[in-house]
Amino acid sequence: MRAYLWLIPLLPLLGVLINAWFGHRLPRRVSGAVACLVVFGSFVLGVAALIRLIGMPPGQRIIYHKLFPWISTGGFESAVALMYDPLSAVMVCVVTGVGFLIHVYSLGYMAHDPRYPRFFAYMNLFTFAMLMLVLADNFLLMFVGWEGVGLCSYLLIGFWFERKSASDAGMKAFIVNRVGDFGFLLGMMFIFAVFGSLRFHDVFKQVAADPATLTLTVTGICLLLFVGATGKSAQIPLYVWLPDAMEGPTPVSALIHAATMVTAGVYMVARCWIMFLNAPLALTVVACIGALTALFAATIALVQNDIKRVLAYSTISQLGYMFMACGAGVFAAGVFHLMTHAFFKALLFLGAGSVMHAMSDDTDIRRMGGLMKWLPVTGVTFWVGTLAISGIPPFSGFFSKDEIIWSSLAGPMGSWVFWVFGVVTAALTAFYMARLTFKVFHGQPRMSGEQKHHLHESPPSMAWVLILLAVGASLAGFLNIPPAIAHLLHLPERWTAAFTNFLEPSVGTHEQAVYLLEASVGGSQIGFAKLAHGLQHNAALEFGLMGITLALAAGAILTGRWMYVSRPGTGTALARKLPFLFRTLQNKYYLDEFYKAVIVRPGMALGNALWRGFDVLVIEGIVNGIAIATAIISRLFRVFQTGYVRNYAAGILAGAILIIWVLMR
Amino acid sequence: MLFDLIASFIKAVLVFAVVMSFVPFLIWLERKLVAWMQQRIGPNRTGPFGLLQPIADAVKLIIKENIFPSGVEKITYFLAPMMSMIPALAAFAVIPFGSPVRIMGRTVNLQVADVNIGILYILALSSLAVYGAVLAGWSSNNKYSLLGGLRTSAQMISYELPIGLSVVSIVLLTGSLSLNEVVRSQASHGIWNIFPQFLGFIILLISYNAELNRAPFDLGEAESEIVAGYHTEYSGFRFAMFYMGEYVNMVTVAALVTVLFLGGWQAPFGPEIPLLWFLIKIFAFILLYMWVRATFPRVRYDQLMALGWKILVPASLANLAMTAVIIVLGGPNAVRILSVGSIVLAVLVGLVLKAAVALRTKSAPGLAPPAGAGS
Amino acid sequence: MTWLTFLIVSGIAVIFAGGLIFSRNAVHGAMCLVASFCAIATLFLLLSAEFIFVVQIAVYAGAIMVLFLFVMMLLNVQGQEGALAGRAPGQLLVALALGAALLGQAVWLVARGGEIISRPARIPAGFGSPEDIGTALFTRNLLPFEITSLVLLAAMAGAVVLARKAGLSPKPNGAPAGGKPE
Amino acid sequence: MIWNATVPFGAWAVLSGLLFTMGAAGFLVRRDPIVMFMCIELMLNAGNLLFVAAARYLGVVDGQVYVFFVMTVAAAEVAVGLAIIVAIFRRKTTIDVDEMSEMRG
Repeated sequence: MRAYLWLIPLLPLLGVLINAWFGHRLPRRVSGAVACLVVFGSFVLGVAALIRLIGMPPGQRIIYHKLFPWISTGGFESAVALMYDPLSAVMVCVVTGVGFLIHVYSLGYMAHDPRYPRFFAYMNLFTFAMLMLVLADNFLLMFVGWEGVGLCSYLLIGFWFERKSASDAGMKAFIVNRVGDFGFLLGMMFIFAVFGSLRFHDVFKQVAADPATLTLTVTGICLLLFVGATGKSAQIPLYVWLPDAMEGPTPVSALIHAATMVTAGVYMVARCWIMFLNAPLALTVVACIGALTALFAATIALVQNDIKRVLAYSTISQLGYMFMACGAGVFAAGVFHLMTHAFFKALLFLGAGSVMHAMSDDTDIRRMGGLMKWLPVTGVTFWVGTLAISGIPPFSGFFSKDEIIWSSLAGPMGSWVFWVFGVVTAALTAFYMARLTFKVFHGQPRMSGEQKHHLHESPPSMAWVLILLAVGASLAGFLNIPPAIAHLLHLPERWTAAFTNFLEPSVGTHEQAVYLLEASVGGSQIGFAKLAHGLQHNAALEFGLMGITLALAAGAILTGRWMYVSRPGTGTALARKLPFLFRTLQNKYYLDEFYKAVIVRPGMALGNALWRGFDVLVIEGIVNGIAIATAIISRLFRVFQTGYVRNYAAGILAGAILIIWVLMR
Repeated sequence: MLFDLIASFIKAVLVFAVVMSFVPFLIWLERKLVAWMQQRIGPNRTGPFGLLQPIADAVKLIIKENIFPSGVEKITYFLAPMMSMIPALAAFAVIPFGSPVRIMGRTVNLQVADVNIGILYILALSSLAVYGAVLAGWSSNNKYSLLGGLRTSAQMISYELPIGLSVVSIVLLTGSLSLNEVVRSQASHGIWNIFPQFLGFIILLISYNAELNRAPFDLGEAESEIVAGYHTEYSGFRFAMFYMGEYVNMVTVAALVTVLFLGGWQAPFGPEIPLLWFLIKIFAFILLYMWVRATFPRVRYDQLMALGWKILVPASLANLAMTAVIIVLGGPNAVRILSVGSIVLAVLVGLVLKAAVALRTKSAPGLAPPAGAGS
Repeated sequence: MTWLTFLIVSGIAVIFAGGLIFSRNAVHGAMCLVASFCAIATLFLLLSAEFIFVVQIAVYAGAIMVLFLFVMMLLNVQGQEGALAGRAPGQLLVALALGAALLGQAVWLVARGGEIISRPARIPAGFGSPEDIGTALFTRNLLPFEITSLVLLAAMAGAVVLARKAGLSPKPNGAPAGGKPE
Repeated sequence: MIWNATVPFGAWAVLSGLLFTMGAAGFLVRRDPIVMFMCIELMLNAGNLLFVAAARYLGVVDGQVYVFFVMTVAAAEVAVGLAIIVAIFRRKTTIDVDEMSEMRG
């Protein structure tokens, strides 16, 4: 087994090579099949490795495989080495499993695209890079994957580069990500400077061995790393690229900008849990940014009219949730939500793709309505996704979101502030998803006659993918039944919080977290930690809080139904009543305009000034001056330019002799 | 010291004698075999089954007058035949033809010189073999000779690349440049290199056929186009030297391939009798070349070049890359994985070629251009 | 490593080098140079650089000089060289003077040098073996090695571009440079 | 017996210098660019010889590595140089270097 770990990332790479080199010569069917099969192969291998991992004793569930030394200079060593532990296993299975389904979906979705093989080459390249990211056993290799997924994201957002908006969106994503990556890179350099190694194992061992003295440095490192995470995972203030990224093909939005790549930041934070727990300040920043982003993006999503943009803001909001859980010190909850989110958000995006497919690529929900009649499969599966993301039991979102909200209060770094943010966001989420679903699938049809004529359910390959993902989105939650519910239902021990238990060797237990936090700040200062101890086993409180969340979510959905189906005019009326709020939300808090005014404009002005003032006058003056001077001087030396090679050679030799003579003296 | 010196001397003389005595026999064998394959009788006048025919030929050639055609570059004309024969003979010095034996209480390697860079030595010498052809062609002061010399030298330079690349794969697998070590590593892997390096073997087979200037790649002496190529103007003993050089070269190549790919002196089954298995393998290989010669028609020159540069060089590069990757990643199983991978790769290359030919044929119906022409 | 072997082999090298300079015929000059290279290769062997010995034969004698011969035959211009001086008058005198000066410097340097090493250093058993050179090449000299690969790539591209006939697209049955004399 | 004495490093230096000088002189005297090229090769070889000798006498193998680099560069140079000569010959049908003086100032 050990020896075949490398095949997991290698297979998609093989797919890339085949599709990139021979893709345009192969029949479409073959090129698509190759792309799907290699991802499926990786999935099978990943599951096989996972099974093997489960077969090992809990404390030792980790597989290392060093492939070859990569960089080895002076004091710096880095190898291409893979690591398979529970966290990587979850990520690999999500990336390849959901990725495979999305590949299959793309077979139908991209069927008429002229750059079909190129699309699949990019998708496979993305899968490869993402797998390298999650399988790496050191920061450097992880960074390679990190940059690789960024590159693929750029390529795929701008896949339809004939459209200026698409190529602009690609560039925007790339540039915004650069800012984040710069932070990551700096963090990595710091790590190497402080710990002398970039291997996870070495770094974490040193941090855990000496938590008290390293806190300050580690805080700096963690903040820098988190800058990278905000870039890749679209958190405040670097989230601006993700909504624009919806210019890419819908499967890309589903795979990269919902299910996998944007979760890389969460993965990275969870991977570095020891370091973050050693830096309470950084952890607080993570939680605050996460909570803020969650609420902020959810409010924007309330008023968006583009089906994919609603989902994009929803993704940002859900990522905020994950960071909030991590920031509260409960990394397992964040990763669990990452997994369930991958299912239902991929499902929602693909459902949106299916709707767009039917609507001749129209994305405006104001022109939809009543689509349930024409797209029953899409409609039902979309409803599953909506219920899951709204946290309605028994769909997966209920379990993961509930755990996050509970952790934000009860985690080692939890606080009631985060809890309030979490609950409000949950209500908003339920509302905007209800708005979206009701507006698209229910009520009066508002599309044009032309569009109505063309309405059709998607081909089987796409429908089946939706159904499979819906099954996943419904059932994935049962992997991690919270202890309180398990007690109530008298479920066997091994069903209780199975996912968390499996993940804990990778992301730490509650006790470990509390221990590390206390050690890093010196104990008593962490009030939250004490509170968390007290809350841990209070089932009544847990049920009470769960009830509040549930009631709010259900209420929000019903309100949505009332506003958009029963009384269709209410939403518009409300908007007219609160024009300022509505316009602010519609314009996304004017943040893009703010960036443009504060960063882009001054930058361009500076560039212009340098060009006119410095480049034209000074640089060109110097260059032209040198040229003129050369022309004058060279007139003198033309005499020596006889054109005979042998004369020049004689000159060279004479010069050499002269130099030797000078040196000899 | 003295013993070693004497042993080396004796070995050198023995090897020289044996290889040189192979030559007439091989000439007879080839004529007989090709005749048989072409439904002819072949030499049958001199001696039983015509066995003495090559000796008669040799005697005739030796006692012939040495002609210096007018206008030849005397020195080069004189040196060229030797330069085509010497590298072939010298290369034999490092080929091990048996496991070490004990004579008079001392271990003696069945090898003239156990150089630890034997493979490089052979590659270096084979690169010198070009001189014979190119100088002969030039010094003859004859248009056809010059063309033949140029053709031969271009062909040999081109085909040295796939040879070198394939041999490097073997070196990767062995971890040493010593030919003795190559044989020993095949014993320790428990599998002859022909399996983990199947594609390399095929490439080497084809490339050496071109390197040896044998049909179907004997463009340098294609009698239908350029009389007899670079040795058109040669006669008598000098011509015999070219002829012998060709056959000595063939024996050397056969021995080299045996060492590199077929496990050297090791027995595939049964007891290991010194020299016996080595000779059997060499002859099997030589017979294969004769069979090829009798079977395939001569290719065109641009086809030959296209085959070398567009097919064999990329294929051997692919083989080298695959070997390196698998050795690094495969760990202890590398040889086993390679055995499968190599055959898969060979089949893949074959399929790609077939597809390419089919595509070209399809693109120009009614006119099937030669394989490898154009791109 | 004795004076006798050294003198004999280096004598051969020098004599054939002279052959290159003085031979009227370029092909003869090339043959002389090959011989000189082989002698130098033998000197490498005396200096326990067996890997370099083989590479010298393979690269210089086997590849570079064959290329020279090849081009000479392709162009097939023989014996065009007339008077040595050509259009650059006094070139012969200049050359002789500079050559003498250079050689004089070399000899004088050696004769004067007190710090010239009189005997070879002790060397380990594997000195100059492929492993030894490989280790030195891929660790201490990795960067130059990589740069060399770039140089080769650039040279390859340059040679292909130069050797292609100007104004003509590559021939459909494109043999490599000089496949057939025109 | 002087014939069996160790050869000092100076002898190698002088030999290398001699070969280099011969190459340089040949380059200055000859008019056939191919021969001139070969003279350059001779000079490079003289340098190589000194490298290898120094490696041997100092006991540092890096000298041999540099020879390796020199050979690579020489190969590249020959490939380009000969291609240039062929190209020039195609244009002018002569390869006398003194005919090629268009670059006169």
